[in-house]
Amino acid sequence: MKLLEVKNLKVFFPIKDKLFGKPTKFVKAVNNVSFEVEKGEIFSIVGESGSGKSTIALALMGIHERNGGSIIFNGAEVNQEDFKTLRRKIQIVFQDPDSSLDPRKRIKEIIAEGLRVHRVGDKAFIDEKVRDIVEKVGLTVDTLRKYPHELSGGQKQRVGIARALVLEPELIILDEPTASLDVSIQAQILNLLVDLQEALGLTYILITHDLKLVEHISDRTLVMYLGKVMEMGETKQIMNKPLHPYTKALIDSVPVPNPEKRNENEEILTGEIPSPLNPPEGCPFKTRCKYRMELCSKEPKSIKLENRVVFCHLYESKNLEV
Amino acid sequence: EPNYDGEITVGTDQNPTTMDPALYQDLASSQVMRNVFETLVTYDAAVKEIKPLIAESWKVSDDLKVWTFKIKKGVHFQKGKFQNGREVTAEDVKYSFEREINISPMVRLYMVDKVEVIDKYTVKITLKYPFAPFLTVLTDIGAAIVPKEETEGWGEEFTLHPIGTGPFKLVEWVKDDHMTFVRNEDYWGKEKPYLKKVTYKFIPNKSVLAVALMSGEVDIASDILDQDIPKVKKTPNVDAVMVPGVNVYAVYMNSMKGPTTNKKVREAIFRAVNTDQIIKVLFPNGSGVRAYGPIPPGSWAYNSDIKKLYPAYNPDKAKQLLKEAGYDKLSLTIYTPEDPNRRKAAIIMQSMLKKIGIDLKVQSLEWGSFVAITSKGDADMYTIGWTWYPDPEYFIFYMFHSSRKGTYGNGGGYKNPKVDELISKGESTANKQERIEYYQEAEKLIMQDMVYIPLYHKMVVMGVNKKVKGFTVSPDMMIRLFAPGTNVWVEK
Amino acid sequence: MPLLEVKNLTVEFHIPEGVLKALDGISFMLNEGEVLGIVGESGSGKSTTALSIMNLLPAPSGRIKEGEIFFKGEPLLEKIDELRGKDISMVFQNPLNSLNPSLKIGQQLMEVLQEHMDMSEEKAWNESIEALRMMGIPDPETMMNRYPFEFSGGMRQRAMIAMAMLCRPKLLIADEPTTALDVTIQAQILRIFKRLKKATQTSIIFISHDLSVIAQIADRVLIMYAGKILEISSVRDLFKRPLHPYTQGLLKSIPSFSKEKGKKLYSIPGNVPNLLNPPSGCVFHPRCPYTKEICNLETPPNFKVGNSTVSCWLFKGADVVETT
Amino acid sequence: MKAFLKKLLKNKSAVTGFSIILLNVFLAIFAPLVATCQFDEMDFMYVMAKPGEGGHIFGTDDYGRDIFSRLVYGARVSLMVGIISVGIGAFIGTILGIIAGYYEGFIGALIMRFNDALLSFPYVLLAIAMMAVLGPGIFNAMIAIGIVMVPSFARVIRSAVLNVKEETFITAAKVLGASDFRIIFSHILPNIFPSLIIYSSLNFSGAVISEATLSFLGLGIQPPTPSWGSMLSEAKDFLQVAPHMAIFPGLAILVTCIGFNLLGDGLRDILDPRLRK
Amino acid sequence: MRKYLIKRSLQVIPTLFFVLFITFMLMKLIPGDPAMVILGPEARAEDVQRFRQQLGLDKPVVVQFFIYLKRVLTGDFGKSLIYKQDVLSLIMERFPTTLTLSTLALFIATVIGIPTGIISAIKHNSFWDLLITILALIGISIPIFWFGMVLIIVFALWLGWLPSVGLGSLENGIWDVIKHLILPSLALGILSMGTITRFTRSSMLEVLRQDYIRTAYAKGLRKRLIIYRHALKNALVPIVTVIGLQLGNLLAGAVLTETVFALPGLGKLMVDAIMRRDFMLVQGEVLFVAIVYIFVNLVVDILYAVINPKIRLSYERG
Ligand SMILES: Nc1ncnc2c1ncn2[C@@H]1O[C@H](COP(=O)(O)OP(=O)(O)OP(=O)(O)O)[C@@H](O)[C@H]1O
Ligand SMILES: Nc1ncnc2c1ncn2[C@@H]1O[C@H](COP(=O)(O)OP(=O)(O)OP(=O)(O)O)[C@@H](O)[C@H]1O
Ligand SMILES: [Mg+2]
Ligand SMILES: [Mg+2]
Repeated sequence: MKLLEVKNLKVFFPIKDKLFGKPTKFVKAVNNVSFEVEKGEIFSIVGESGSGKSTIALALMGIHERNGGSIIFNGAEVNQEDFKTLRRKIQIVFQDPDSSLDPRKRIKEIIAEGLRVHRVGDKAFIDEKVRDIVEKVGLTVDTLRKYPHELSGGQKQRVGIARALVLEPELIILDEPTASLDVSIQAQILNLLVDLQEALGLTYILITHDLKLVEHISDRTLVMYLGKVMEMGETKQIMNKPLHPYTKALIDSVPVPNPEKRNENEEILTGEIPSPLNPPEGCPFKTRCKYRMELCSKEPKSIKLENRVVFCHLYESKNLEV
Repeated sequence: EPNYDGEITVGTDQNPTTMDPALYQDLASSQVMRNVFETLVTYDAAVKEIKPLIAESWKVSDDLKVWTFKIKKGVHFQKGKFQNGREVTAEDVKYSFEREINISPMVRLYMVDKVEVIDKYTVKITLKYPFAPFLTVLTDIGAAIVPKEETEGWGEEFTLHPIGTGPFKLVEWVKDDHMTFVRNEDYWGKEKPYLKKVTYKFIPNKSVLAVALMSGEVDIASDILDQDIPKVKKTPNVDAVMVPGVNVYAVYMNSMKGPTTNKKVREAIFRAVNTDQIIKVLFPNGSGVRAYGPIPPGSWAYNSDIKKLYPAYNPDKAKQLLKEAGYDKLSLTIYTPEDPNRRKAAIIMQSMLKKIGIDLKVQSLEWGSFVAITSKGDADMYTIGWTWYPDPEYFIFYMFHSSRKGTYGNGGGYKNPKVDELISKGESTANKQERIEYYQEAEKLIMQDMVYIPLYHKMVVMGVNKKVKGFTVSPDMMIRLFAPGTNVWVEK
Repeated sequence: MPLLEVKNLTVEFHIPEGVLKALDGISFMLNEGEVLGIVGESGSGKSTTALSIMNLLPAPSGRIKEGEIFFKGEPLLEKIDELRGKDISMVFQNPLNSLNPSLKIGQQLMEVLQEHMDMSEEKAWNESIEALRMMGIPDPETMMNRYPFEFSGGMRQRAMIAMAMLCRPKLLIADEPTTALDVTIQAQILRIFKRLKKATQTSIIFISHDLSVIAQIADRVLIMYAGKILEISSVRDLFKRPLHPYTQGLLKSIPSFSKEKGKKLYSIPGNVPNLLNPPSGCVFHPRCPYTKEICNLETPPNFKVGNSTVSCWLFKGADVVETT
Repeated sequence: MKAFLKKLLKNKSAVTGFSIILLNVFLAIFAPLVATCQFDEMDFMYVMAKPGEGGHIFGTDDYGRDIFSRLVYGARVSLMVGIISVGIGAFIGTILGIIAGYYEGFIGALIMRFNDALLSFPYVLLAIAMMAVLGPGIFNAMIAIGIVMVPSFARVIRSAVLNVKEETFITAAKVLGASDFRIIFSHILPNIFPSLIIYSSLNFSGAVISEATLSFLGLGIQPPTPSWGSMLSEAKDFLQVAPHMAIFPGLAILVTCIGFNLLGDGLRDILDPRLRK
Repeated sequence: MRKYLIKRSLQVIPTLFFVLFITFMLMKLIPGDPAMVILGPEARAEDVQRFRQQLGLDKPVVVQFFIYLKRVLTGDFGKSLIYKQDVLSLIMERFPTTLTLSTLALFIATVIGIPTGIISAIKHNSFWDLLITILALIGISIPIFWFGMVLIIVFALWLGWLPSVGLGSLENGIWDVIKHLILPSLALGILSMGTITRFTRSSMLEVLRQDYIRTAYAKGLRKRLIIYRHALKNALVPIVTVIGLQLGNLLAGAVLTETVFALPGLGKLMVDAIMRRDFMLVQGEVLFVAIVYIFVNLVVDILYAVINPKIRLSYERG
């Protein structure tokens, strides 16, 4: 069953040079992105830094206004005003844990806020719940009495995760949730996510740069580049056999935890990095693509290949159904 | 020895609003206008006698209704944009008076019925009814002679470009800050002003005014507060000069409603107030003298015998009177405006009345509200201050005539037919001595009715730099630099 | 002579709940042109170490209780004011809060050059653009005029790195500099680090959780846990032969390709220590699979095993290295 | 609460400030015991006596009233005026400011334009009008002073709100589903509290001094009841002759104002989690 | 921002209407018949009656209001009852003085207030902090007339360095003008200074503990740069707010200073007009002051956007 359906999502940021000027340009941070998330799956979004992943996440939360496209949650179209009613059901872990924590609140209040807002249980219940989740994300209980600035980067990140998890929403968007965590705790948290998923049927959208992680736990993956979808499909397939040149480059760049295998000087991606203000016509990746062809200045079509969607002219001939 | 190069700076705490004689309502404006404009007749600097100015002589009919003035020949207007300093004629008098009657918001010549030109230098003024103090009215700058060309030429802007027959011409007026006059070199009189230039500086705060005097920034300070007198006197080169003023400050009690309609209560209040003590506290440096009646010592109708009618301070008697009136305790409200002295007097009275069991609430108000409440007769008591021409009419009629009920002057609602009658007599008698008797008689009756507690007469205290010569402080607070008998000059 | 030497550094945070010993007598040194990786549990004191070296511990709660830091053989803290920014620079862990929200990125970059290199505005502008370009930030000319909140997470991080590298410092402390970067850009940035190290003999303290990144860049690695250094090894030794049980646990937790999906990731069992009330003896003993009695009782000294030092009773019998 | 008090007692500024205010309150309450004379008793033997003369430690005023006793009694009116009118101004101003800052759309504009309008009213006119409608009395004066303060509070608070409301943690709270009410009270208010404290404690002396002006317009407390403001204001014509008439009430206002400000500074520090000790 | 500006400009109209309406009503509400107050206690009933008629005071209040409104809309602010002059010209005569005085005072206040506030914040809870706090509070607690008098006595009377009162005249050179403005702007500035100092302190205290200040230190910037560029800029929104408020206050209400220093200013004009029930002048001036306030507040609000890019964003949204 589809939990979430995103169709042709567009989010543009106006850019102005003068205070009173009209916007001269737009950053097309998310440009025509469509995807679906099945209930109970872990859906990953990977892609270049600055490619619009966080923007998608924030648009899904109704924080950024859409410039186009539709979001369908549980079969119902979600308008900008409807987000309020979905708060309990969709939660997000912000990419930047620090600024998303109120500096004047104790950790306990921060984590408990969602429960209080939604009047879930009485005080004792909330206390219990908060303690429980805090330990599950690998923090000690005395952290609850502290203030955000007294925590380390990773601890703050876990507070953010705990805050979202404690509400047990249907869908959680995790924007690089484990970037500041050591591998052991990262594992602990991911295991927790999987446990919850299994127990409660939660659905995750996981935004991350850690492809090993993606491959490890996610069901399906969306690869983004410069506000556009490059490739989308089953994670396994993508990791084993990436179709899009960008995906390939990405997977090839993954460092290995072996000091003997340092990839010293080979640059996997060369070429001009395109400006999001002035994206190249056609395929956005063409400036850096090894397989660049004439055709690439035309907008690539969505091509479905073995359960996958890929936006690349290379596969046009193999197009089965458009 | 007088010289013609002197320049003088006069500091005054009041700010003129207009330079059009017909439109003015405030003392401050009339003060500065005197430099530019002149009237048919005027007071001397001592404000004792009325002297001819533009008029040469006058006659009055026996019924005091027809006044005929001969005006001097060779009186010239100042040069202006619309005329070149032409001679003043009877037509100008007619024009000026009619203009006043038509456009003044507060017709000072209200008693005038018509003005007729007899010949070039003679003008006949007919009044609606006999009015003895008419000459006094004519000393008012509102009755100044203005040139038609200029008033009509400038229209509303005449106030910014005033032209009269006076000794000085306005050259600069920075509103609320200063005004500069220079000598009218073409002045018509035989005697020319010694002063070449006169600057008025408007300094609203009197303490600052005193400082400005002491620091030499002004040569004459229009008003020195009592507490600043010793400092000024101690300062070399400057002096504080005092003369009795034409003013009276008092407490008016309501005779229309409330407990004060009972004469016993009024007497009790009278007797509970130690006026001497109030004067001592208010004027430790002697800038105020005790008042015994409404007519001030600066007026020619002043009666020093009125003292006897002032109930003596006697708190025990007061208590008893109150009891007789049927009050053990009494609560009254006295209204007072922001004037510190009046407020202070009220507060001291409050503490004095407390001793005989009267709880006097002091309600201080800003002027507008104060006037509104007191004129309606809504105040049990209020402090009243009154200052005008030295003619007793202006003290007796305006404060005690029953027709003045409903105005601030008679906010106590005083009504005594005998007093009314005496006032009418005073208005329609030419003989000064007779008039004095009528008004003094009225004053006596008023004091016997005990509705009005005279407190003090303020002295007019001006600060004068010693280099200023020939300057006399006038009881009406007007600063006269050039007037009959006065021509101020500055020592080099 | 080592470029940087930290001796017996103890840092405490004083909060109403008690005194939190964020660093408990750590010692290490760093040679010129060396990249020292610091890996450790989240909350173990890595950032605190970095901040102590910069002398930027948060006032009034954070205090250096004990210990010394030498830079080129001289006590560092006395003259850190002159060294900061030019000779020693730092990339902070959370880029958003560490960038001034109301200044344009360009200005935040340029001012470093203007301050330390005495550069003209124009030159600083060009250099800054170059730095951003090198970091793979698209369209650096326009990005110079944008504010931090208009940047993506990774872009902020790169701007931060660019800022720290502008003056070619002697010592660069990078606190998790690549967490928000995708792997292609990460690779590019790592190359820049290496180039910097080669070109100017810059020493780098590289704090990271990503052991793969550590493997790529570090010469030596320092493993931290609960305010203590558990192990210092060369990077090769570390990955080949992790000594401390905690290190072993960490390596085991690395997710890797080709593991079967659905299987849970390995994580070190047990709970993280509470620094307000740290475990007695060896801090890791409550979670250690090899705990012996002594672990509970006594803090292990640093044992020298080959080129590495390790603080674990398992290695009792090896040479003991003096720490003070 | 207990913990809060404990922290308060540990903070030097807060304790100093609090003691000053407490001392004032004490004086006000026990004025009849502390004062050496009746506040309206006129000692005509000693008019404008210098401090110490005739047993008047702070001297007497231009009526011969004991300044010390008047100060002690004056604390009653002045403390009340200071606290209550600032309270009114701060309360209404904060509500308006928060709403205007938080809802920038129509409501915000409406409030801020209303605010602009209020700001430009001459307060003398406002006071006279209040006097006309409500009549004299200290409470009306406090209301008038409070109302006059509203717009400036509103602007100050709004600016603080504008500053914090764009922070990510506010967005985070929204995303959790927190109502606007909750966001305002539990996230915005604590973060603008420093501005509120500072502005409130600053306005104390202004309020005390304004009371005097209003009482001259008829609105405030009427004689002979003393207030610091009116004592100061009555002294203004005697600055050269009897400076002590102004100095003592001036000091009283200043010291109390310092008290409030120190307490405010202390509170600020206590409420700042980064300064936790 | 452009949209914001247009929106704000459109809001001016209802605001002014509102101000005008309330002022009009208040002037009707307060006791004291203008005719009586203006003509003086000695006025005769007929004169009062006639005067009322001339002014249209005999008509129903609402009618009066609309008559006035119509005139204002045609740019005619009416004539002052006491000055008998065009209201606008009376205001414009005094505006330059008031403007110069206020800007000068505010300049002094800002130039001293911000640095002292900063020092106070940096040396938080030290002796210097306390000293500055007390000095600032002295500035706030001393009524202007007091401080003004002391200045006059010391500098004009005792030392004789500066003139005590009045405006200088440009004819005597610019120095004369400046000399006359020093004392009043000092007296006026000291009041605002305290507020600015205290606000700067509190605002800076918030900012100085932020992570980006740590970054600035890590970048090895000079302390001055850190404080003025990095910290102050972020602390500026509340400071600018109080500066704006002070400017408004000074422009409209420097009555006491104007009285003590005998300066022709808008504050005194307004108070006189109110006291003397010159409703034409009051209405005109309130309208003028409202425009000034609206303008100052608009500038302040735009400054917010310049200082804080996120506020800019929220304007554009809102
Ligand atoms: N200002 C502070 N006040 C109190 N405790 C603090 C403060 N800053 C850090 N701590 C505590 O000190 C310990 C070490 O923190 P530090 O930031 O150095 O950890 P870290 O190793 O950098 O962790 P991470 O990898 O999560 O960033 C943590 O337990 C943290 O809670
Ligand atoms: N508020 C904003 N105003 C203007 N531009 C913005 C804003 N937020 C993001 N952008 C731009 O939108 C693009 C996408 O940003 P986004 O944060 O979604 O990237 P991301 O994929 O999350 O990158 P990262 O992995 O680095 O976090 C970037 O070019 C960024 O500069
Ligand atoms: Mg992102
Ligand atoms: Mg850290």
